[in-house]
Amino acid sequence: MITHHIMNEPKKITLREALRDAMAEEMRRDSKVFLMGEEVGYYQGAYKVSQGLIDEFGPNRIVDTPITEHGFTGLAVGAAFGGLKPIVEFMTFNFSMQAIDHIINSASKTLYMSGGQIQCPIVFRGPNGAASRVGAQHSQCYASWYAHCPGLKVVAPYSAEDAKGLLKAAIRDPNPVIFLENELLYGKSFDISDDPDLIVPIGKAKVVREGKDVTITAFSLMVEHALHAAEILAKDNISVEVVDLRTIRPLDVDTIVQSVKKTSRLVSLEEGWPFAGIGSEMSALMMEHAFDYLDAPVIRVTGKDVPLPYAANLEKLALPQIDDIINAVKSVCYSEMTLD
Amino acid sequence: MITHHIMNEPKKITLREALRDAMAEEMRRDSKVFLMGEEVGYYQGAYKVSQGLIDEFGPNRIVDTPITEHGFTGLAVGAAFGGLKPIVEFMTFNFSMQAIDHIINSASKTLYMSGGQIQCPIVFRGPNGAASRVGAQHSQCYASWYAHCPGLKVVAPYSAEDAKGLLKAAIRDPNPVIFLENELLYGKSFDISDDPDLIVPIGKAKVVREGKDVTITAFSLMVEHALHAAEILAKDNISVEVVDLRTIRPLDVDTIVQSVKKTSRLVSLEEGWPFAGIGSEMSALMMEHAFDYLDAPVIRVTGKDVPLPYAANLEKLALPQIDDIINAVKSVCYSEMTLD
Amino acid sequence: MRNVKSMAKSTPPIQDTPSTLKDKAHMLNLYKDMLLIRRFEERSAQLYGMGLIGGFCHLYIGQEAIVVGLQSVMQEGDSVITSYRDHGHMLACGMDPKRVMAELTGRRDGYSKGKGGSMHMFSIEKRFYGGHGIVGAQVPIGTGLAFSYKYNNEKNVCVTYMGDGAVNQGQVYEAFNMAALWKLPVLYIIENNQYGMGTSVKRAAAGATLCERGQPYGIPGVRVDGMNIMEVQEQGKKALDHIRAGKGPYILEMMTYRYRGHSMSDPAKYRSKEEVSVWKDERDPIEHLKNYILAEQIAIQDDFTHIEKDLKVLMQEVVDFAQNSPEPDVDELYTDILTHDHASHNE
Amino acid sequence: MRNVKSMAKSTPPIQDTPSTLKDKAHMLNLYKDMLLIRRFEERSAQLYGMGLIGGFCHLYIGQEAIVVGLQSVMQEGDSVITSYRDHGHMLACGMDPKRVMAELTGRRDGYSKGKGGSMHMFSIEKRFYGGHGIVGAQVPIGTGLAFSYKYNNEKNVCVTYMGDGAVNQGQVYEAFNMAALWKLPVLYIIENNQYGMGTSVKRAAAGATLCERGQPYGIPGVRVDGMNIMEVQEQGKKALDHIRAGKGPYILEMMTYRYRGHSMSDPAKYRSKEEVSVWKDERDPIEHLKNYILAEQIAIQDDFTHIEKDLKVLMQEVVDFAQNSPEPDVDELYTDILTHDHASHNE
Ligand SMILES: Cc1ncc(C[n+]2csc(CCOP(=O)(O)OP(=O)(O)O)c2C)c(N)n1
Ligand SMILES: Cc1ncc(C[n+]2csc(CCOP(=O)(O)OP(=O)(O)O)c2C)c(N)n1
Ligand SMILES: [Mg+2]
Ligand SMILES: [Mg+2]
Repeated sequence: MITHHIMNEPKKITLREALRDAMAEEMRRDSKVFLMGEEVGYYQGAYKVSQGLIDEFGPNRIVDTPITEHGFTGLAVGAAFGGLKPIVEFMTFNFSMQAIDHIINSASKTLYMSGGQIQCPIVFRGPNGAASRVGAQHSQCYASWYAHCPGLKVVAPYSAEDAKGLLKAAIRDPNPVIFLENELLYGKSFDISDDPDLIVPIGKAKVVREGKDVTITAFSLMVEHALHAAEILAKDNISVEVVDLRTIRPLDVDTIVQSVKKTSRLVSLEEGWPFAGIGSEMSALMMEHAFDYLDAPVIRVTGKDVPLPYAANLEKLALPQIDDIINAVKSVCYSEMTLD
Repeated sequence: MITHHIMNEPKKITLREALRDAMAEEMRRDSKVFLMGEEVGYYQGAYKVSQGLIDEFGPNRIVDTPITEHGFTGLAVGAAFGGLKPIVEFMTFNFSMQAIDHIINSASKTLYMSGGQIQCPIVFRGPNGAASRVGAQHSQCYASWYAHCPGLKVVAPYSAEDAKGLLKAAIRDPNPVIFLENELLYGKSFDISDDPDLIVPIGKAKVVREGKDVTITAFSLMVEHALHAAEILAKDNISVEVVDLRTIRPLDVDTIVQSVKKTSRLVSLEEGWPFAGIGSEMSALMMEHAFDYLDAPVIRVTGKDVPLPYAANLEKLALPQIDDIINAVKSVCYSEMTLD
Repeated sequence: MRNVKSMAKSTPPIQDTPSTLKDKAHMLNLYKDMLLIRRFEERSAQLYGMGLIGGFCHLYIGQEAIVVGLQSVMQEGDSVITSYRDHGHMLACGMDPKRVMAELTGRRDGYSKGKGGSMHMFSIEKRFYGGHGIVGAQVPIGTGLAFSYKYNNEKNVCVTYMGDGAVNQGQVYEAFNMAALWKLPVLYIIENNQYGMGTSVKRAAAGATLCERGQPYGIPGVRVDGMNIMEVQEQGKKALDHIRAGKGPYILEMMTYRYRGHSMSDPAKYRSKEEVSVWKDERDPIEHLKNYILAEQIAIQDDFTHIEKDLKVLMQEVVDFAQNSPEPDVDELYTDILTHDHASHNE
Repeated sequence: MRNVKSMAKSTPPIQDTPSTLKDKAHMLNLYKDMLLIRRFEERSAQLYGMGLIGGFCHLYIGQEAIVVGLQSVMQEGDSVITSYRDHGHMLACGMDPKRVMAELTGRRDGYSKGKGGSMHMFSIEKRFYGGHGIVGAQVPIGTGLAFSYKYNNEKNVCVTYMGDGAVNQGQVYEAFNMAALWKLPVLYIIENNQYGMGTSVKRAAAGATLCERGQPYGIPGVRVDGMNIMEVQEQGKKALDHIRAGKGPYILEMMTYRYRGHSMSDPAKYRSKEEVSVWKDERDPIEHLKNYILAEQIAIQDDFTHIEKDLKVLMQEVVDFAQNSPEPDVDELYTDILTHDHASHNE
C-alpha cells in the first residue's frame, strides 16, 4: 500500500527522527512550510521532535510561541489563509482543546463556508493519548473527537516509515490534517526505507500481520499491542490479522471490510474512551458493510471509561493490556457457536 | 419512568417556559443556585429562556457576563468548587468549544483527580445543533463529543415535561451535567403536569410510542421526526417503537435492549455527524448486548457528513428528513430475508 | 468620480495622498461608498422581512464611515478581516454588491455559492478574508494574515476589525501579545458601537477605554470619532504608516453606533429613543460628510442627487440579481468539504 | 516557635499583625516553612530519581519566599489555587507533607488517593484548590472561588498563582476583566521565575512588565522582589487590605527564579551557569532571611541548627510514609468518576 519503491536496504530510525526528517524534507522542498509551537525552536521541542530544525531553518521558520494555543492556532489558520503552510505542534494534544474552536470552526469549515474559495493547508501535530503517569489532564485521546468532524483529515501512524510518509503527505495536503503521535513511541526504532520520495498516502490502512481467524484494527501505539497479542494467540492456534488503520478520517473501510470478509470477526482496539469512540464507529461500519459476514459481534477493547489515574497500578488497569486483547479475541472466536 | 405523580390535569407550556420554570423553582429552593451567561439577565436571554428571572432574582443571581466563554466557564467551575451551584448558559453550544477545556479538564476530571474530594455541581445548558439557516459555525451537534467523556452527564430532552424535570434533576445533581436544548423547540407547546415536585431522573430513556416491528432511538428535536415518521409508517403497516433517549450519558442501555429484543431492528436517529456519533455507539452497544436478537443491521440516520450549508435547499438536505427515516426503517424491515 | 456601476463591480479602493483628501471626486466617492452600504443594508432588511434572507443578518447602518474611511487610506495588497457584521466591509473592499446580496439570499451566484450566508463570505481577489461567526476568532486569524506578510517580506497590512464585545475575548490578547512580540503588520480596529448585543460596554468591559487594551504589550492605541470619516482617514493613515514602518501593531478604537438592533430579530429595547436619536440625528456619518462638503463648497446638492439616483438603480439590480439567482445545485452539498486542488492555494 | 511535627500536621498559617513581623517565633517560622519546602523538594527529586515518583514533577526550589510570605499575611478562610508547580503552595497552606509525598508516589494515603499525582492535589480543609495541569486554567477558577465569596458575603480572598508563561493565556484576561468588573476578592500572584519551560519572559511576553497586564482593566499591579520574604509580606498585606476593603482584584508580580529545570526531565541548558548562580548564590530567599535574622540578632545559629535537624527527622518520616503507603485499591479505578453524594458539597 506504500507508494514508494525501496531503493536500498532499510535503515533503523526512531519515530522521533522520522517525524523530524519529514518536516525538514518538506521545509527544504517548499519555503511556505513552517513550524510553530511551544518550545519547538531553541529548546528543540519539548519531546525533541524538532531537534536541530532551528539550526537549519532559523527562527523565522521554526517559531517559538508563547503558551497561547488558542491564539497561535488562530494565527496559523490565518497564515494558511494567507498562503503559507503551517505545521502547528501542540506540546500534547490535550492543549489543542484550548484551540479547538479554531481547528473546527476556522480550519475545517472555511473551505465549505467559502464555497471552495479559501483553502486551509495546515497540519496540527503532537503527542496524543496517554504517556506515562502524567495524569488525567495530560492523557486524553482525541481520535474520535476529531474524526467526528468533516473538513478534517485525521492520521495516527504507528511505524516510523508510516509516520514519515504520512507526515510528508499531510504537509503537502491542501486540507487541515490532524496528526496524532504517541509519546511512548518517539524513542522506538523502526526499519525505514531511505527512499527520498517516501510518501504514504492519507486514507489507506495497512495489513501489518496477516491472519485468518480474527481481525484486530488498531492505530498508533495500540498496533504494537495488537501485534504482541497476535504473537501470543498464534501459540493457541488463533490466527490474527492486524490492520493498522493509519488514517482515521477518511477511514479505509474497504481494507477493513476485506479483512473481515476473510476472518468473520473483528476486535477494535484503541486506548481512548469507549463511548462514541473509534470502536463504536467500527461496529457501525461493520453493521452497514459486513453484517452478513460477521460470525461474532464486533468487540471493542478500549481505555476504561475513566479519567486516567496517576497511580501506577491503576493507570495500567485503565489502559488496554495485552490480556484484554487476548480475552476479546478469544471471546469472539469462541462465541461463534451460539451465534449461527 | 417519570417519578412524579400527576396531581391535576396537564396544562400547556412551551419548552422555553418549562426550562425557565425549572430554573426558577430550583433557585427558589436553593440559594446556592445561580445562572450566568451572555444576555441571560437584562436582555432576558438571547432566546428568552431566562425571561423574567432577573426581576425575581436580581443581578447577583442572574449574572450577565462579557463575551468570554472560556473565562466565565472557568469562573463558574471555581464557583462550584467553592460551594455554589452554577447554571451556565451558552448562547449556543457552539460557543462551548471556547470553554471546552474547562468543561472537560476542570469540571469533569477534578472529582477523580482529587480522589473524590472536590465536587463540581454545575449545569452547562443552551441550544445545541442546527437552528434555521444560521450556517456552519452555529449549527454543530455536540452530543457525541460530550458523551464520549467520563465525569459528565449528558442530557438532551425533547418534551417540555422532560426538559423541566431533567433540568431540575441536573441542577440538583452533584456532578457536571451537559444539558443540550434545541432552539427550534423553544416555542413548541407541550402538555405538562403541574406537579410541583416534578423531577425526571437522569439516565432513563422513555418509550414514547410503542411498536413491534422496528425501534427508532432519537433525542431532542429528532424525537419529533421519529414520531412523525412512525405515524406515516403505520399506514404501511410497519409498527414503529420510538425510544426517546433523553439522557445520552449515562445511556439507558436496558430500555433500548428491551425494545430491540421485541422489535429485532434498530434505526438510530440523530442530527449530528455520523462518524463516531451516537448512532455508532448504538451499533456497538447492540453488537455487545443484542447481537443475537437483531434481524437486520442497525442503521444510522444522521446529519450528512458535511458542515451545515446556509442555502435553504442544501440545509434541508443536510439534516435528517422524514423520508430518510422512512427509508431507513423500510430497509431494515425488508433486509430481513437476506440475513438469517 | 467613479461610475457607480463600475464601483459596484469591485473597483479597488481609492489611493489618495493627504493633499488630495479634499478633492471633489475623492470626497464624493467617500460619500457614495458610505451611501452604497446604507442602501444595501436597507435592502437587506427588506429582503429579510420578505423571508428571502434567513438565519442571522447583522446590519452595518450607522458605522459606514469606519470601513469607507479606512479603505480609502489603505494600499493595494492590504487585506481586511472582520466578524459577522460584514456587509459594509465587503462593499468597501470593492466586492460586488450583487454577489454579496446573492449570498445573503443563499443563491448560486453568492460569493460562497450560497453555502456561507451573511456571516461567511470571502474574496481573495478583493483581499477580504471573512466573515467569521465566532466572536473574536477573526483577531488571531487576521494576525496570522499579517504574519504571512512578514514571512513573505510583503509590505501589506491586515486590517482586523472587532467589536466592543469581542474585545474582551482572551484570544484577542494572545494575538496582541504575538503581534507585538513579532512586530506584525496588523491594524486592529475596535468598532465600539456601544453594545455587544444587549450589553453596554460599561457592563461588559472593565477599564476606561478599549484603545488602551494593548498598552501592556506596548501597542499604541487611539480613540477616534468613528462618525467622522475624515478623522477616521487621518488616524487610519497615521496608524498604517506606523505599521508599514515596521513598528508593529496599532489599535484604533472607533466610537460609533449601530442604529438597528444587533441582528434582525433584536428590537433593541435596551436603548432609549433619546440615546439612539443623539447618534442618528446629530452624528450621522453620511449626513456629516455631506454637510461638510456643502459647507466647504466642494460639491453641490445636484451631485448628491445623482449619486442617490445611481444607487437606486444599482440597488434594484442587486435585489433582482439576488432574487433571481438560482439555489445552489444539490450536488454542492458534498463539494468543498475537502479540496483536491494542490495548485490554487489562496493566491 | 511551633513544633516542626505539628506544623507538618497542617498547622494553620501564622496570623501576624505588622507589629509582630519581627518577632522571633514568627521569623523562625517563616524560615522553617521555607526550609520545609526546600527539603521536601530535594526529597522529591531523590524519589523521582529512584523511580518512586512518575510522570511530571515540578520543583519549587528557589521560590519559597513567595508562598510562605503570602500565607503568613493571609487570613483564616482565604484560599489558594495554583498550577502544577504546587508542592510549595500545599506545604505553605499547612497540608500534611506525608500525604503530599504519598500522592507524589501515587499511593493510597495521598491527598487524591494516588489518583491525581504531583499536579493534582486538593484540600478543602486547608483551602487549597489545586494543583491544575493546564497552564492558566487556575486563573478563572480562582476568580470563581472569589466570586463565591462575594456571592456568600464572605470576607475571604482567593490567592491565585500563575507563572510568567501562564500570564499570556487569554483566559487570564477574561478573568481579569470579570474580576475588575465585579470587584471580586482575588489576589493574582504572577510568579515570574523568568522562564516558561525553556522560553524566557522576553521571548514570550511583549511589554515591559507583567504586573501592568491588568492596567487596562483598572487592576493595580506591583512588582515585588520575590526572593525577599519581608517584601513579599509587606506587598501582600497591602494588596490583601485593598481587596478586603472591597476595591476588587490586585496583581503582584513576584520576581523569582527556579533553580532546577522546568520538570525533572529538563536539564535547563537554556540558562547560563552565571545566571543561575546570581540568583542561587546571591539572592537565595532562605539564606537571605537567615542572614537578616542573624544580622538583626533576632535569633542565633543554634536555632537554625535545630530547625534543620527537626526537618531532617520529619523528612525521613515523610519519605518512609510515602514509600510504605500501599498502592490504591484496584476498585478505586471506578470510583470518583461521578459522585452520588448530594450532601457533602465542598464545604
Ligand atoms: C464566541 C461567541 N460567543 C457568543 C456569540 C454570540 N454573539 C454574536 S454577536 C455577539 C455580540 C458581539 O458584540 P460586538 O463584539 O460588540 O460586535 P457588534 O455586534 O456590536 O458589531 C454575540 C454575543 C458568538 N457568535 N460567538
Ligand atoms: C495549555 C497548556 N499548554 C502547555 C502546557 C505545557 N506546559 C506545562 S508548564 C509550561 C510552562 C509554564 O511556564 P510558567 O507559567 O512560567 O510557569 P513555571 O513552570 O515557570 O512555574 C508549559 C508550556 C500546559 N500544561 N498547558
Ligand atoms: Mg458592539
Ligand atoms: Mg515561569
